[in-house]
Amino acid sequence: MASLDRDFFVASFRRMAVAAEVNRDEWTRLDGQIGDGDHGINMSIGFREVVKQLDALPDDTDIAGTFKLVGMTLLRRVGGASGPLYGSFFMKAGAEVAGQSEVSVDDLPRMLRAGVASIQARGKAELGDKTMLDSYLPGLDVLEAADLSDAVAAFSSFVERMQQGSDDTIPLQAKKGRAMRLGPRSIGHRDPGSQSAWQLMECFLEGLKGIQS
Amino acid sequence: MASLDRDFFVASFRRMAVAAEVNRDEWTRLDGQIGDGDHGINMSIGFREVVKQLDALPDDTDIAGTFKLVGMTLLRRVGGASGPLYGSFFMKAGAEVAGQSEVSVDDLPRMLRAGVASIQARGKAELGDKTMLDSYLPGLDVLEAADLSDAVAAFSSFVERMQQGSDDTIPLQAKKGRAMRLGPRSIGHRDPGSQSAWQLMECFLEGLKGIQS
Amino acid sequence: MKRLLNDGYDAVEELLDGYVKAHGDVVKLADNERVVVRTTLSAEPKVGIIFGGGSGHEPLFLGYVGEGVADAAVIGNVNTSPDPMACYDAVTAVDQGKGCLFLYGNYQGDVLNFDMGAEMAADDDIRVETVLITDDVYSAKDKADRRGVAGDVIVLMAACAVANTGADLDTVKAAAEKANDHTYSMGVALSSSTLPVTGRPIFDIGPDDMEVGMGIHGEPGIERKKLEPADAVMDEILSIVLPEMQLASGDEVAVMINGLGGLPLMDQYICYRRVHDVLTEKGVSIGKSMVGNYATSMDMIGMGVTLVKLDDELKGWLDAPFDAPYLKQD
Amino acid sequence: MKRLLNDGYDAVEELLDGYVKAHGDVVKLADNERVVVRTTLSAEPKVGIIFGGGSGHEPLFLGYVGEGVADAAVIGNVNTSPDPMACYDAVTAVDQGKGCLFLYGNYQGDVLNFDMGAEMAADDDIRVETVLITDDVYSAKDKADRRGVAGDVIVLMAACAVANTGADLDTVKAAAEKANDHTYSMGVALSSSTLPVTGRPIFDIGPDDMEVGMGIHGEPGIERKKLEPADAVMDEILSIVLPEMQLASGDEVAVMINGLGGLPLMDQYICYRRVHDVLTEKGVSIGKSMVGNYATSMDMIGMGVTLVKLDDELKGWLDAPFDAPYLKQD
Ligand SMILES: Nc1ncnc2c1ncn2[C@@H]1O[C@H](COP(=O)(O)OP(=O)(O)O)[C@@H](O)[C@H]1O
Ligand SMILES: Nc1ncnc2c1ncn2[C@@H]1O[C@H](COP(=O)(O)OP(=O)(O)O)[C@@H](O)[C@H]1O
Ligand SMILES: [Mg+2]
Ligand SMILES: [Mg+2]
Ligand SMILES: [Mg+2]
Ligand SMILES: [Mg+2]
Repeated sequence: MASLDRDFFVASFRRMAVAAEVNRDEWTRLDGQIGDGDHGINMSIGFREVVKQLDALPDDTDIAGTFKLVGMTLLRRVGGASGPLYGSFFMKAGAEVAGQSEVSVDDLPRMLRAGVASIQARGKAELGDKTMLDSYLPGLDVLEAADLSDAVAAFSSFVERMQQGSDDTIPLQAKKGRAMRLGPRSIGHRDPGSQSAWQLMECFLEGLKGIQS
Repeated sequence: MASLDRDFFVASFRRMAVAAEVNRDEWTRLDGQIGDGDHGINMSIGFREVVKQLDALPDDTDIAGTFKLVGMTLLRRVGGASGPLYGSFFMKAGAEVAGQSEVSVDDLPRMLRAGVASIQARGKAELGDKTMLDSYLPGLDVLEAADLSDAVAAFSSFVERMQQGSDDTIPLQAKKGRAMRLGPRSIGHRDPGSQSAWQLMECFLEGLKGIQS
Repeated sequence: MKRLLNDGYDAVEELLDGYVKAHGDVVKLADNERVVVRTTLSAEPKVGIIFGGGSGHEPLFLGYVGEGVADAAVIGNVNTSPDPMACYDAVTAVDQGKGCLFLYGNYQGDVLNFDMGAEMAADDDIRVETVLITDDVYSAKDKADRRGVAGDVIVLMAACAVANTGADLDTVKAAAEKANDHTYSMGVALSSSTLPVTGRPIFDIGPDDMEVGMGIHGEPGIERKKLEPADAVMDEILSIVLPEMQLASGDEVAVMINGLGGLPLMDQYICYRRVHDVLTEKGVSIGKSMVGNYATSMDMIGMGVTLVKLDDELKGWLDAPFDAPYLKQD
Repeated sequence: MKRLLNDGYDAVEELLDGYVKAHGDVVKLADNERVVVRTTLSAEPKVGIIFGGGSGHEPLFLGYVGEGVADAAVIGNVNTSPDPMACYDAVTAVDQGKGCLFLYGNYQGDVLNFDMGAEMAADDDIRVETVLITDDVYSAKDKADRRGVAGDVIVLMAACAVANTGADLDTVKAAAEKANDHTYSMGVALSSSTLPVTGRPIFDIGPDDMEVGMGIHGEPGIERKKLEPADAVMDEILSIVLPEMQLASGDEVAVMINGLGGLPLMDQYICYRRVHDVLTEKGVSIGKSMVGNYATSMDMIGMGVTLVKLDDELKGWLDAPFDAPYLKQD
């Protein structure tokens, strides 16, 4: 597989913006059940601004700079818990490849791990707390163990495991975030951030499929 | 037919209180279409207090005094347009027989005419303005022309004519009261006061029936 | 829609009881359970300002009783004018020998009852004058036939500002009349209010409809239309109110956005923004702004725009110090 | 339920634009479109009081920016904490060299964002302290884990009263902490609020149901129950809040009835009445009363009771002069 250039990532971020629009009401509905019903709306507000920023992306912005711009924009526009978490996620992921004009598929697990580490550092949640980490953490374990020579297969299993992790949040009682205060009433509902997380990561998978085919 | 004593009127007023409860939501619904939806509620508030007052009616209160008490109570408790109008109606009707401990059926048309005259004096409405006068005025004309030796028949035709007068308000455009401001939109709806008016007067008819049978 | 009440038949008495308990430093009930009066009247005798109408419009009328504002509020049943006795009792409670002014919206029921109250006061040789408030543009062709809505508050402010100077009854009355002449309102409702006694709305309205020209008692407006975005609704209101006022570039106005009870402040400020922008565009300047629930219809979702054409005199009156629970400025 | 808005994505910007246009004598936007600041800061340098959180709670937070009250409000998306940059920009806009205090309700998102803002300010050598408001009794067992609701306004008043004396940051922070420690709230919701972007409620609730312990963002409460009469609902709230506060005969409290946006003032005063009567019955006196929409959830039908256990110091703070559009007292 060819190495990944800035355009690959720009296209992935644009796909995420589409995903945020398409899934807005679903993420919002999930957040309405155990949170404050704004997750989809705020992600859509954030990614609308991401698209505007990408439309005006200076030619000399490198991959790390693009990640930083996306992260900063989400940080600025999304707010709430997921704004800083997704914001740091993208900023830290990009910082892993600072100065590189291209990255290889092999760099991706490291980038995503750095991003997730920053979610952990900021949010202090653990596996099983019913947050986006419940899809990210098991997903990343799978990705790091996968054979990256078939990038599409590797990312498929990554995203599938994340999705499974999201399903697994349903029976959990929340220990972090707004849903925590619900106590046992949070049981039986999917964590909205665990859903948006795998659907955003799926956008990288789509990009890889485009290259491989 | 025997002459009518205070108890006849007290019983009639109690019957009116029942009518106000029973028809509360219907009068309110009518007033909701072209007014502010309070007619039934306010009449019920007023007549609930009337009942309280009648429960404590001093023995030495005569017929005129009873009418005055009912009128004053409606004036105090009903408010809006119909409070002062019904209030004066009963006060003036009673004043016609001041000092009498009994009245004859023949006195009734004169009493009601005096009451209606006070509605006209206060409200300055005319026939066809889409108010309670549209049932009172034609009804009274019939009553005054009727043969009072059959009191039930006379009052039946009085109440029927009032009811007809109320029906006749439906196609009218209101020229007085709150509905006036609706202009042509008031057409097609019954005036709520024209409805309550005949249903209250029907309570005298019921009383007469009780005596005659 | 849902309310948090006890028996609806007790709602008005419980409201008044709660109000005087919460604001006992400012108001009390007079010897009549429907009359809210200041705990202490003005030290300098002044014309008594008596404001009133039905309940269900809170903070109108009782919220405006206080120092330098109304001396008494007379309160009727929900959406219903007060009774004559209450109007009269308010006069005897606050008259300081300079006479009283009745201020209320122009509704048949209120006129009947307040007039009877004034007649009773006249029998006691207390002079009572009346100014009917008629700001609701859409309710009748002739200004004198119109209903009073949120303009009640504007006229009250003018009357009180002048009464506070110690002016005589004629002067205070003239100020109120002038304020009323300069005040124009129009509103829309997106829902009915819910009556305490029945627990039900007064009228039905479709989920995508609005009623243009709605009165604050739930009287139907003049037209039912599809609900539009806030800016379009403001444009429509202004397209009717501005020509009516014959405003021209260089004129100055006060703008009040009045929420009817169920409309969030967010929406009200978004409405204000459009009114501001349209007026500015036309060269009309805004000398005073008021946004909030001034005269409500309980839980009705809706709002009205009130514009007051200002001159120096009116502006001074509206900027006077007032200190009632729902009208404080210095 | 129905709203009067334009494109929901523009609601917050339009709200802020409308607000500063209506209250331009008091506030303006900082160099950040989500930061509302006083047009002129205090002549005597004082600790900067920065209040904030999501939008949709109006008049919270922006309505409390003004003379002697908050120096800035930082505003997020609807129901969403503001971003770190806005928190930081508020600091640089109002710091007068005495440091700033962040006051906001205890929510994960707000903590994340305000903390990042404070870190940025620390890089500029501006000291920022934080007091998290945690008054919502029903939201967690430990006081420190609880959400902030209408108690935000109480804590703000205390912090501002002390900041206005020229006290240093530690003293102001301690006052805010004390006020928070003394403040307990609990509420009920009868409906969801309606989100501007989707135009839809956040959650469904049956026509005869209420949600007990509802948060002001529409977070579900702890229990869904059949709607009861106002007095019964107040009794239930007090049966939880009073033991929590360990109030005894002879104690004095401030009582706030906070309307969530769609509940009429009539209902709020009826609720106040019951709270007053129950407290009086228990020998608890009421040193201060506040009734109205202080911290809303847009059009949500509901209310909360906030009680503050008073001592002389706290009472003095709550009775201090304030002059913001939505908090005026002297
Ligand atoms: N401490 C945390 N660590 C990781 N993820 C978290 C944490 N707190 C919340 N989240 C995630 O954020 C999501 C909620 O995001 P959002 O609705 O935007 O924020 P808010 O709760 O402030 O409204 C949750 O579904 C959860 O996945
Ligand atoms: N000027 C008037 N003369 C006679 N009847 C009137 C007049 N104005 C109103 N009414 C009657 O009063 C009724 C309305 O009563 P009500 O609803 O209690 O008063 P309001 O309009 O003040 O709410 C009308 O239906 C009409 O019959
Ligand atoms: Mg959320
Ligand atoms: Mg009526
Ligand atoms: Mg009425
Ligand atoms: Mg949120």
